[in-house]
Amino acid sequence: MSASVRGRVWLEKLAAGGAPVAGLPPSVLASDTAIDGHAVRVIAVVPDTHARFARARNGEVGIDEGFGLARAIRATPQGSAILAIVDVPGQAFGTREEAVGLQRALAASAEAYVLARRGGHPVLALVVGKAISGAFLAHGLQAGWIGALDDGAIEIHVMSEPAVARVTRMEREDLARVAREVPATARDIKTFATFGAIDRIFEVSDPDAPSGADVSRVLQTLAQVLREPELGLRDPVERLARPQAQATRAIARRVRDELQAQWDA
Amino acid sequence: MIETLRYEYPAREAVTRRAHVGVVASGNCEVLLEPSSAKAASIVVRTSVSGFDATWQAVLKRFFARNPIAVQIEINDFGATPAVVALRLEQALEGAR
Amino acid sequence: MNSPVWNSRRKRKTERLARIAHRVRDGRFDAADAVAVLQALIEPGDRVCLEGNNQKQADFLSRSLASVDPALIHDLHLLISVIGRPEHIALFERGIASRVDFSYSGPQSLRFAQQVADRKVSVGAIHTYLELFARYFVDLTPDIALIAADEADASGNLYTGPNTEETPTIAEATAFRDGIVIAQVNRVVEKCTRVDIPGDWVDLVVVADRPYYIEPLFTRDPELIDDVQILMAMLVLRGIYEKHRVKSLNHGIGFDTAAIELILPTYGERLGLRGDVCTHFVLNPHPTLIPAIESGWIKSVHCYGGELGMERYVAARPDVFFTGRDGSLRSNRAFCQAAGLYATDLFIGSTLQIDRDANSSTATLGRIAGFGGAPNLGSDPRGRRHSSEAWLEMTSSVEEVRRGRKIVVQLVETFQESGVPTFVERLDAIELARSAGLPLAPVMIYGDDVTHVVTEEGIAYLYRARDADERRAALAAIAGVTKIGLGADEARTQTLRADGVVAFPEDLGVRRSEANRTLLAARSIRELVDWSGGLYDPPKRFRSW
Amino acid sequence: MSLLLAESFAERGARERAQSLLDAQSARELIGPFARLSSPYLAAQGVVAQSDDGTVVMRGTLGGERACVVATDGRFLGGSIGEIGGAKIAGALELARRDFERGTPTRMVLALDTGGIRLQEANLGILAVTEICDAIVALRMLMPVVAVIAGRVGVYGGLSLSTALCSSIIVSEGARVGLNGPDVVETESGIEEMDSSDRPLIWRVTGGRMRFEAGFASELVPDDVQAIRAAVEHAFTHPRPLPPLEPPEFPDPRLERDAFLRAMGIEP
Repeated sequence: MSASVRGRVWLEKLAAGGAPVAGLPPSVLASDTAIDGHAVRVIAVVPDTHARFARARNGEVGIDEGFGLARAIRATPQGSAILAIVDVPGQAFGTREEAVGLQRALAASAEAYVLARRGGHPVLALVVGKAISGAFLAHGLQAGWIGALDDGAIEIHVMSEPAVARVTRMEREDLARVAREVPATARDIKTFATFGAIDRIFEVSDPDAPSGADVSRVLQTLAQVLREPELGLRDPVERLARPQAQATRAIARRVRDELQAQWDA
Repeated sequence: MIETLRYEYPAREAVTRRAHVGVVASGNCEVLLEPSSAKAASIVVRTSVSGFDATWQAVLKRFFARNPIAVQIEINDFGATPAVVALRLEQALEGAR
Repeated sequence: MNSPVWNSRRKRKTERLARIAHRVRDGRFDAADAVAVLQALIEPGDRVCLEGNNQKQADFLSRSLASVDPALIHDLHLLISVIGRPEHIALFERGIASRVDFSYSGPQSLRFAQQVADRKVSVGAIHTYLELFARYFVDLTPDIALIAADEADASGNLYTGPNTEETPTIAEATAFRDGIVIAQVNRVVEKCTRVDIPGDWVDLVVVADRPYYIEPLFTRDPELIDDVQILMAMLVLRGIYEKHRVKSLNHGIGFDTAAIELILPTYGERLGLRGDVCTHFVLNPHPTLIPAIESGWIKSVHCYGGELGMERYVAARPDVFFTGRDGSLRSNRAFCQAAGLYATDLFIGSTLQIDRDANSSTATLGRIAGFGGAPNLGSDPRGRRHSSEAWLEMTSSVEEVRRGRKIVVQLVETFQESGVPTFVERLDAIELARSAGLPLAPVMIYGDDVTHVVTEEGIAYLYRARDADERRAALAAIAGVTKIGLGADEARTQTLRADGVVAFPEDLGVRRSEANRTLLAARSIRELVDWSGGLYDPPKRFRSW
Repeated sequence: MSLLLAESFAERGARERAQSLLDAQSARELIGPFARLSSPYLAAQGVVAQSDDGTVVMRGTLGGERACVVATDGRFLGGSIGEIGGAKIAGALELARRDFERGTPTRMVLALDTGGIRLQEANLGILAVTEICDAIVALRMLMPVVAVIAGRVGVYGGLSLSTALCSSIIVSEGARVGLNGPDVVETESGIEEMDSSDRPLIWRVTGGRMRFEAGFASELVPDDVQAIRAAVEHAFTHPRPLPPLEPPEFPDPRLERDAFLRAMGIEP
C-alpha cells in the first residue's frame, strides 16, 4: 500500500496559516485556523513512516492515532468548530495493538467527537480519501456535517476488498455484481451518499494536488456551513430523516417506530 | 441462489399458540409456526441449499401425516438435515400445543 | 549331502548388522547417518514394518526411509497399521515400496487410492488391526521393524509413554524371528521411566531430530454436539444399554458416541442406571469420558493408545485406567483389540453408508480408507465361551446347547450433513473394489453381524427379525425419508413396533423435546477441564480461553 | 456435582439470554420473529435471512426497575450487525434516554455476541454503529449503560468501539474482546503477526480474563446465568465507572512481537 498524501495536503491547504497544535503524535496533525472568521480546529491522520507501531505507518488509525485524535479533539478551544479531514485506509491490524486494546483507542476518539458535538462544538468532516471501517467510525462519522470529494479513489467500507472476498468466499467479480444489486455493499462515495450521511460532494480537478479554485470552493462551502452551527451539531440519528434517506433507510425508521409503539405496550 | 418451496397438506387438528424455534446457522433452521383457520397446513421453505425439493416434500409429508395440524409454517434453512428439520418441527409443535 | 541349514535368517541378520558396524556405538547410530544406515541394512524386496499407528508415528524413520536411493532400495513390502503421513505415500511414489498390507489410511486415503490406480503399489489386503498383527506371526513376519519410543536407556530398553500402541507387537514379531528392530527415540536416559520393550528385542537406537509426531484423534469438542446426536444417545441408552444391561463395551470415535458418554451423568443418572450399565470400557481415553468417570459410572478403561492432553488425568485415576509403576498410561492396541473382540458385550459406531441388509462401509469412490479396528470390534466372536446377561439376550434359542451373541450397533443419522443419504441401495465399496482391483469389497461391518441400527427415527432390533425380509422391513422403518425409508410399509411398521422389532422414541419413553444440550454433563472443552479438576490439558486447537 | 447445576449463559440463544437477565416472568419481546422484520439484502447474496435479524429486544424489569435488554445471536451470521439489528440497538438506546428525560429511567443492557458490522450490509451497518456509539455516550451521561460480553463469539469490529463506551463491561473468560478478529489480522498482516489457529494466544491477547486484568472490564464472571444476572444488577445499584479512555501503560512497540507480549505479561 503506498501511503496517501491527501490528508496532509488538504489539511495544509484548508488550514493554511493556521497554528499547529503541539503534543500530538507525528501521525496526527491538528491546526487551529479560521475559516471566514470562524475558529476551526482542523484534524487529520497522516502516514508516518517512522511510527513506533509498525502496523500504523500508512495512515491507519492505531493506538497512538486513536488516543492522539482524542487528545486533539478534547483540547479544542472554546468556541471553535472541528473539521476532520478523512483519509484513513483502515485501522491498524496488529497483535500488539489488540493486546493494548485498540478498540479503546478508537472509542476514545469517537467518544471525544460525540462529547465535542454534544458540548456545542460544531463537528464537520471532509472525506478526501479512503474511509474504511473502524478508522472512519473513529474519525469522521460522528460529524454533524460531512462533505466528500467526487473521486473514484475514495472508498468507504467496513473491510478491505481482499478480506471481504476471503470472508464471504466470493470472487471479486461477484462482489462487484452484488454491489450493484445491493447498494449497501458498494464502496464508492456516490452510493454511500444515497444513505443520507453525505451533505455535499465536491468536484475537484485533482484530489491529490487541489488547485486554488478547488480549495476556495471547498472553503466557501465550509464557511456557509459554519454560519449555521446547528448543521455541525446534528446527531447521527438525524440522518435518517434526510430526503436522500427516505427510501434507503426506511427500514431503520420503521424499526424505531415499532420499538416506540411497543415500548410501553 | 435462494430457493423458495411451498407445500400444502390437509389438516384437521387445531393448535392454540404460535411457536418459534431454531436459528439460521449452518446445519440448522428456524421454524415459525402459527395457527391457521384453514383446514390445511401450508408451509414455505426458504433454503440456501438448492436441489432438495423431494427430500423436503418427504419430510413434511411424513410430519403432517402424523400431525395433521392446521398451521402456517415458515422455515428458514441453512442446510439442516432431515433429522434436524423433523426435530425442529416437533419442538415447534410442542410449543404450540 | 550338505547338512541342512537351520539358521539362515540369523546369519543374514548378522551379515547385515556387520555392514553398518562402523556407524554404530553402544547400539546407537547418529540421526545424520539414518539414511545411510537404512540403505546399508535393507535389501530390495524386504518386508519392512513401519510404525505408523493411529496416533504415534515413527516419523523420523519414515522420513529417512523415504529418502533412500530407490536404485538401491526398491520393491519393499510395506507392513503398516495406518498409512497416515505424506512420506508414506512418497515411499510408493519413489518406488521404494511397491506392495503394502495395512489396516487404515484415513488422512491419506485419497492420495493412496491414486497410487493404487497408477499401479505404483499393489495392495495385499486391507485388514482389521488384530488380523494384521496376527499375520506378522504367520506369513507376514517383518525383516525390518522401524518403531518409535519416548526413551531408550543404554541397554536399549524402551519407554513408550502413554502411546505404547502396537510397538511391543511389532517388536516381538520381528525380534523373535531374527528380523532387525530399529527404534527412534525422543531421548536417551540413564534409566527408563518404565520398560515397555525389553532391550534385547531392540537392535539399534537412534535419537530422532525431533520428538515423534502424535495425532489427537479422539478429542471431540462437546460444543459441536447437536440435538439430533443427543436424541440418538437417549435412544441408545434406553433402548439398548438399559434394555440389555450392557456393562462392557467399546465406543467408536464420533460425536454421537461422545454424546452418549456425556449424558450418562445426567439422563443416565435420572434413569438410575449407574453401576448397571457402562461399567467397563475398551477405548482410547476420550476426554468426553471424564464426567462419567468423575460421577462414578466407570470401573475400568483399557486403551489402544493414549490421547494428547489426557496424560495427567489418566495418571491420577489408576483405579480406572491401566497404568505403569511410573503412573502413566500403558496402552496396547493388540490386547485392547483382543479385549474388544472377546470380552465386551457391545460395540457401537457410526458409518457413512448402510445397505438394506445392514452391511456398512466408510468407503467412498476415489478413497481407500480402510477399517482400523471396527471389523474386529463390530463382529461376533464365535469362540467366546463366557456368558453375560447382555450376550445371552441376543439369542432366542431355548436349546440345551446354545450360544449368545455380541451386540453390534450401527448409529447413524438417516442423512449426512451434505444431504447425502446414509441408507443406500448399493454400497460405494462395491464399485471401489472393482475400480481398484481389490478381491473383496471393503465392507466394514457385515450385516449379519449387526444386531441393532439406531437412527433419529428409532431403533431396528435386527437380531429379533425372523428372516431377511423382516430385517429389511425393520431397517426401512427407521431409515427416514431416504429411498429405502420411503419404501417402508406403514402397517407393517406398526406390527414390527408391536413385536418389539422396531421401536420409535415414544415406544421407549424418550421425549424428543427433551433432546437438547442441557442434557450434556459438559458442553465445552473448558467444562471437561473443570470436571477433571484441571488435570485434563487439551491441545491448543481445542482451547477457548 | 455443582458442574451439573451451572446454567451456562453462552449455551443459550439471544432470546434466552435476554430473558435470563430480566426478572422472572417480566420479559416481553419487542418486534419479535413474527413481526418478520428481516433483512431484505441477504437473499441476493445467497444467505437466508433470520426472522429477527439475529437481534432480540426484550423489555421487562431488572431488580424490580424498568429495563431493556438487547441481545445479539452469534450463531446467525456471526452475530453481525446490519440495518435492522443496528436500528434495534440504537432505537432502544434512544428510547431509554427519552425515558430518563421523562422521569421513568429504563436500565439498558447490551448482551452482545458479534463479529462486528455485517459485510452484506456494510454501509447501513457502519451508519447504525455510528448512531449506537452516539446514543451510548448520550445515555451514559445520564445513567449507567451495561455491556455483557459472555458469548462464544465475543465482541469484535465496530461494536467493540461501542462496548468500550459503556459505563460497565461484564466479561466471561470464554468471551473475547478486540477490534480486529484474529483471522482478519492474519489476512491483512500475515501469519507471523497473528496465527489465527493459535487459540490459546488469541485468548491470552483478547480474552475476557486479560481484558479484566488490564482494567478494561468492570467484572469477570463465570459462564453462569445467575452470576451474570447478579453482576448486571450490581452494575446498576453500585456503579463503578471504568477508567477514562486514556492510553494504558504499554511497552515499546518497536520490540519484537513476542518480546512485546511478554513485557505485557502475555506468554506468546
